[in-house]
Amino acid sequence: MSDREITYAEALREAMREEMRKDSRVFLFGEDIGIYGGAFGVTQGLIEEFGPERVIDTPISEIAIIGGATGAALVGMRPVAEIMFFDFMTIGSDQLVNQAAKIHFMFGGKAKVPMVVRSPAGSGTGAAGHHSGSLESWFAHIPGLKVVAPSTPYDAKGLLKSAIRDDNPVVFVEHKLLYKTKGQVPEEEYYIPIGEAEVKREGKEVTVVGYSIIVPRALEASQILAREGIEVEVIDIKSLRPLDTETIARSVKKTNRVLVGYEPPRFGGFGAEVAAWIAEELFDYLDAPVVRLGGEEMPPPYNPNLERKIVPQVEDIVREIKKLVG
Amino acid sequence: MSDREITYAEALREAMREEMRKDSRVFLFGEDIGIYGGAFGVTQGLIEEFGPERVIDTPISEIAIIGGATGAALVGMRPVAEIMFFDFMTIGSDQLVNQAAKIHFMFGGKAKVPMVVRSPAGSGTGAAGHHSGSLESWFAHIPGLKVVAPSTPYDAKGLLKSAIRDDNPVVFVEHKLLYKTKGQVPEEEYYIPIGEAEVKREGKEVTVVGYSIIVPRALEASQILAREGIEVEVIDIKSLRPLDTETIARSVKKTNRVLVGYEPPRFGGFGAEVAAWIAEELFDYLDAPVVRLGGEEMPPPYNPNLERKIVPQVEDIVREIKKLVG
Amino acid sequence: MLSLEDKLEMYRKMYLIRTFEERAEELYMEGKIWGTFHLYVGEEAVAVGACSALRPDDYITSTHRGHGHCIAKGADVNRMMAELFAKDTGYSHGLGGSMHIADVDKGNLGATGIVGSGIPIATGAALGCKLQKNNKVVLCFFGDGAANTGAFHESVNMAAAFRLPVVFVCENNMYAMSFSVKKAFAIADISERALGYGIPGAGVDGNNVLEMYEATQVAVERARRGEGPTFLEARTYRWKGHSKSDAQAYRTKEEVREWKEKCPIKFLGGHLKEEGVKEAELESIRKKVEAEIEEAVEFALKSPEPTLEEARRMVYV
Amino acid sequence: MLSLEDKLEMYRKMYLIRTFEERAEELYMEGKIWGTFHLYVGEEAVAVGACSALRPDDYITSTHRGHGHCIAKGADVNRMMAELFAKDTGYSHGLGGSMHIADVDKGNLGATGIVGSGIPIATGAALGCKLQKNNKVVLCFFGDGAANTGAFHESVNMAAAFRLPVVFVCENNMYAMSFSVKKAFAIADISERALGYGIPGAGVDGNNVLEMYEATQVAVERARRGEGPTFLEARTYRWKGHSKSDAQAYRTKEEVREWKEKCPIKFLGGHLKEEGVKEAELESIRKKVEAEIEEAVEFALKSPEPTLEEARRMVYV
Ligand SMILES: Cc1ncc(C[n+]2csc(CCOP(=O)(O)OP(=O)(O)O)c2C)c(N)n1
Ligand SMILES: Cc1ncc(C[n+]2csc(CCOP(=O)(O)OP(=O)(O)O)c2C)c(N)n1
Ligand SMILES: [Mg+2]
Ligand SMILES: [Mg+2]
Repeated sequence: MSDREITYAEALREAMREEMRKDSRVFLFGEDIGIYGGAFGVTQGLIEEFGPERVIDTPISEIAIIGGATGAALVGMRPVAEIMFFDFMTIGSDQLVNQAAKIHFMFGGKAKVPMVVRSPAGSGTGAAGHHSGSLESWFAHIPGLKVVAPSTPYDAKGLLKSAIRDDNPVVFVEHKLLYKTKGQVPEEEYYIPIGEAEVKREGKEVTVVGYSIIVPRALEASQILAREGIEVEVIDIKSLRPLDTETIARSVKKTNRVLVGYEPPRFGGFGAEVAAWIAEELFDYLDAPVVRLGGEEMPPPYNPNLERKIVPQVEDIVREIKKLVG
Repeated sequence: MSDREITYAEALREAMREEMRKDSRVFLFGEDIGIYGGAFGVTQGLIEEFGPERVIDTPISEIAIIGGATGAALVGMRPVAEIMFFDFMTIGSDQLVNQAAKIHFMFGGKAKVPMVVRSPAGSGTGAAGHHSGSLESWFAHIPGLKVVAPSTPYDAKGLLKSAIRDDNPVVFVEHKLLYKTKGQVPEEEYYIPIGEAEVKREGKEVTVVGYSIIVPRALEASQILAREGIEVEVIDIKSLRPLDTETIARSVKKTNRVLVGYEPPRFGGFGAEVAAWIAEELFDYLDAPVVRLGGEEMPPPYNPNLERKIVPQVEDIVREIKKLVG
Repeated sequence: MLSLEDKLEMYRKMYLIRTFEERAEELYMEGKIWGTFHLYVGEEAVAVGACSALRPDDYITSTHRGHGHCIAKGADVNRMMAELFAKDTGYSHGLGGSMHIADVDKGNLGATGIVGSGIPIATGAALGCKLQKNNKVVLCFFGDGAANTGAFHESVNMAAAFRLPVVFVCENNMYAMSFSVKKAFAIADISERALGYGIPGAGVDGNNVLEMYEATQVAVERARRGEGPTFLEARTYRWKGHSKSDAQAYRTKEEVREWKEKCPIKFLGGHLKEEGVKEAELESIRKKVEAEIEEAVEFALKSPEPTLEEARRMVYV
Repeated sequence: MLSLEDKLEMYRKMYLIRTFEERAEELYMEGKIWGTFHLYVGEEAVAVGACSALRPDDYITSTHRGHGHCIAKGADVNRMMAELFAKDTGYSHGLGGSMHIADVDKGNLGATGIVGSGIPIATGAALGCKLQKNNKVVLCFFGDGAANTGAFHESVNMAAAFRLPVVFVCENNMYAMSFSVKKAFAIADISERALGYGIPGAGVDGNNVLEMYEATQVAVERARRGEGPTFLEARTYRWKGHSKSDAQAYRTKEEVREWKEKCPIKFLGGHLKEEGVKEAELESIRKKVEAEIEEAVEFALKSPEPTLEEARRMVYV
């Protein structure tokens, strides 16, 4: 791999740029993605290269953004929609789950909806209760959708390129705190298949399964724990739907202990699916209960100390793992 | 208990009627709930008694129905909104999860939103992909909401009365196939507390945990299994959020085997939370993995045979329990 | 200008819709069709008039009351009937049913069970056409009730702002289920709503297929010229209940009777006779249509059901 | 009719908004305030003019750009500032921040971070008032951008159809973030949108507090008489960037400068002087306001933070 380092946001931008150069059917669609460059700057510079016909600023109309992308996809385009904050996915959720996700099935396979909906999720920026949500579990529950939530620039680029090429609607979850994180991304083109998890760190004693912002935190926790002689394996799920249960199973069979981490409220979050699956399918391999570390049961508070406290941080992961192996 | 038998739909209607008679702040709000009586006839006759000021037909505007109910609740009313099919909850979901659910928290406890959103869920009527959904897991994941899904006329009435009296927004899930089922409902007034599960049948060998349509199916399965000497305990969750984990724990500690049943697609459904919780907290009591029996990973198909096949039926529960105790 | 042949074809299609639906209703009553559906009887002129103004490769989006749109856009009634019978040979392999028929090859982007939800899709399809510079137009059908959904608003505004090649056809049949347009709107004519978006709006007699055709023609040409959307309000009436469970307490028998007198098929038949067409010719069209529908029923009846394996394969591409 | 005192109070409130925000911005720059907020500077006349036409127990709903509405409806700047500082003494105990301030006791039903989402709530509140027959009116603030949301449409139509006592005040500050109203709408004036709902609509100079007051007064009285909603388009301009991260590439410096010349506070000051008010009197108002804001900062600074236990108790009633 080349040692070029770029940010997560840049990696996403490169993915879109490359796919747009290759395929004239790909276009971007969302609020303030043109000259403004997107609320988090992800699409900066793209309108300059591709013009306003392919980087389309829209009114504040999330229903029409997601539904419009669906319609454009139906007639052969490959839209990449941006919903400015994940909380606003609720507004267009009918179009996403009742139309985009179901059209192929309900029309008996006669139509397809190749589209991506990108959206920044997660708390940590003091944006409070309407701009800090992470509703990935909603969409991961919907047959017909794919859901990915990469944790590194490398994965972000490779997965976004695959998502754009996918013939199914893909929800692409981007954690805001990841946008400025840097990582190695080669100049050469590559794709990362949707539906594959990755062992991001090998270890013997315990497996942490997570996605998005939890992965770097788990890796940091692992380093701390390694100094104490605890060898943690970290699995980055990357794709929530379809979920790569094989990679998870391989790890759990080795370590026999699992922590499932996720940021949204613990109750009914995506980690429940992961934990329930492991506990059912790998029952005989477990030396301890599958522990879930999720967010607290409250909307993201504005106060920065509380905001930080209610979602799993490095120290929480360290603590839980110590309990688990202790 | 009196031996008066009424249907689930009648029980709901009685609950609304009683609360409306007692409290002038209670009103009904939704599409075709007046002279039409609701798509499933639940509100039939109420406009005759309470008039169009308290049984308010609305345009097809789910955002304004849920958001309007929220606003009315904010100024001191106690709206009971009806969303004609649960699939359409998506349309108003922003108002429900970002407004109704969060207002009390985000406004620092200075405002409250006492409202109920009732909606028929579930498949089995040949209504296909847009009229057969069950998205209760979405709302059960949202702090600030309560979610109930009763399985009998008795529970439906008592829980709806409690929901109307609750000072928090409550999502009330009604399975279409239950509307015409009959059960004993006393003439005397009663309330059933939100947040309490119930052992609907006692048994020693295995616990089935479920809610809504799964409960009668589990009870029927239990009768079949009893003939074969397998004693099944059936727990009706009733309230998904808050979840009565104590009642579940008591049962699992006794039977040491659990089947969690639910109709929506298995992956990421509410049963995942229940199963994950049991597997984590009651690990040492489990003689076998917690088995989840959920729906297939597809939108509800129109074809009646397929529609029936993709959700847990009595025979599926029987089969899974035999495997579990076998 | 419509030729006599065009008009005879319109007559045939309207009668095909009527016959398809009346037969389907019978079969439903006999317990041979399951679920529910929404009949278009009485509104045939809207779909047929509007779709006649399209080229074969133009698009439409349809609604829960979609049989008429489907047939008007050239669908195969065998596959439609088979879909109602939940058979594998149906448009959706029996997975979608009445509310989810699409016929993408013929440009029908599909019905939808969620009121208003086809409007963003039509708008997006029109955006796709604009980007592809393929000179196609999208005709978007929806009801009076749908005009009060958020989906409608966001879409029409976007289409207007982007000058997309889409024609919005609001089928005002006076009711959304039980809710009268008089209660649902504070405007006298739904077409006034166009004013709020800066696009042309017009009310059309939706029971007059010729007027429907003319108005749509103008709107389609405008869209094709790149001048953006038009809003047409087609005034019509549904003869039957809203769906298969409707006591119709919200309207009077007189009202229904009055509208039945304005039957769109009778109207076109009368016009054709004025143009010199013999009743015998119309009669022969009708007989053929009836035979076609009987064949469709046969086809549906003897078709196989879909399998679970097949359904599983349909979830993802 | 406004008395001189009323106008002086308007002046004070407008200056209070301006000072609150400019001070908050400084504190943000100094890193003392966290998160983000949306400044109302330049738009003060809209909130103050409109709210002056209300009775104290009437309601308003606010937006993400809500400081002005809040102050205009009589909020305590101490608790507002404390909220920005994420302190327990803030309106939301520091849990909500700038975008989630409500002051229910004063009739402010709250700001919202989701564009357009306050409009259904205002509509529902108006329905509540109508049902309670309490003769109250709801004033609903929202931006030009919000007028293109589905929430707007469903709500305004419902309010019109039900003749609810609500006044819709569209704050047209020419942009939704970077998106110009010229691109977002195909109508020349947003007030034309009222035509589609069958309610009165009017464009108002949103930088002229007196005109704002007059227009709102008419609308409020209409609502109070039970004649239903009005749509007011208040034309104004935001001087600052959209939020705390905005390079403002979408507009020119000249445009900003031109609008600054139409400063609503300067305008009212000029008017007051014409009415005989001495500059010294205005100066003294301003000084008091500045002192009030400094006190608010002190108050906020020395207030305690909320605890996690407290936050947990806030999730449910
Ligand atoms: C979003 C949504 N809300 C409610 C319904 C239930 N419903 C089905 S059709 C209908 C009436 C639709 O009225 P209109 O748009 O006028 O079409 P029509 O049935 O009159 O052709 C309603 C309320 C639905 N399918 N979707
Ligand atoms: C539903 C929704 N979409 C997008 C955003 C992001 N956003 C916040 S403010 C804003 C612009 C709002 O414009 P307008 O309504 O004109 O109000 P203004 O900011 O100009 O006062 C946008 C796009 C949001 N908060 N909510
Ligand atoms: Mg209608
Ligand atoms: Mg604006």
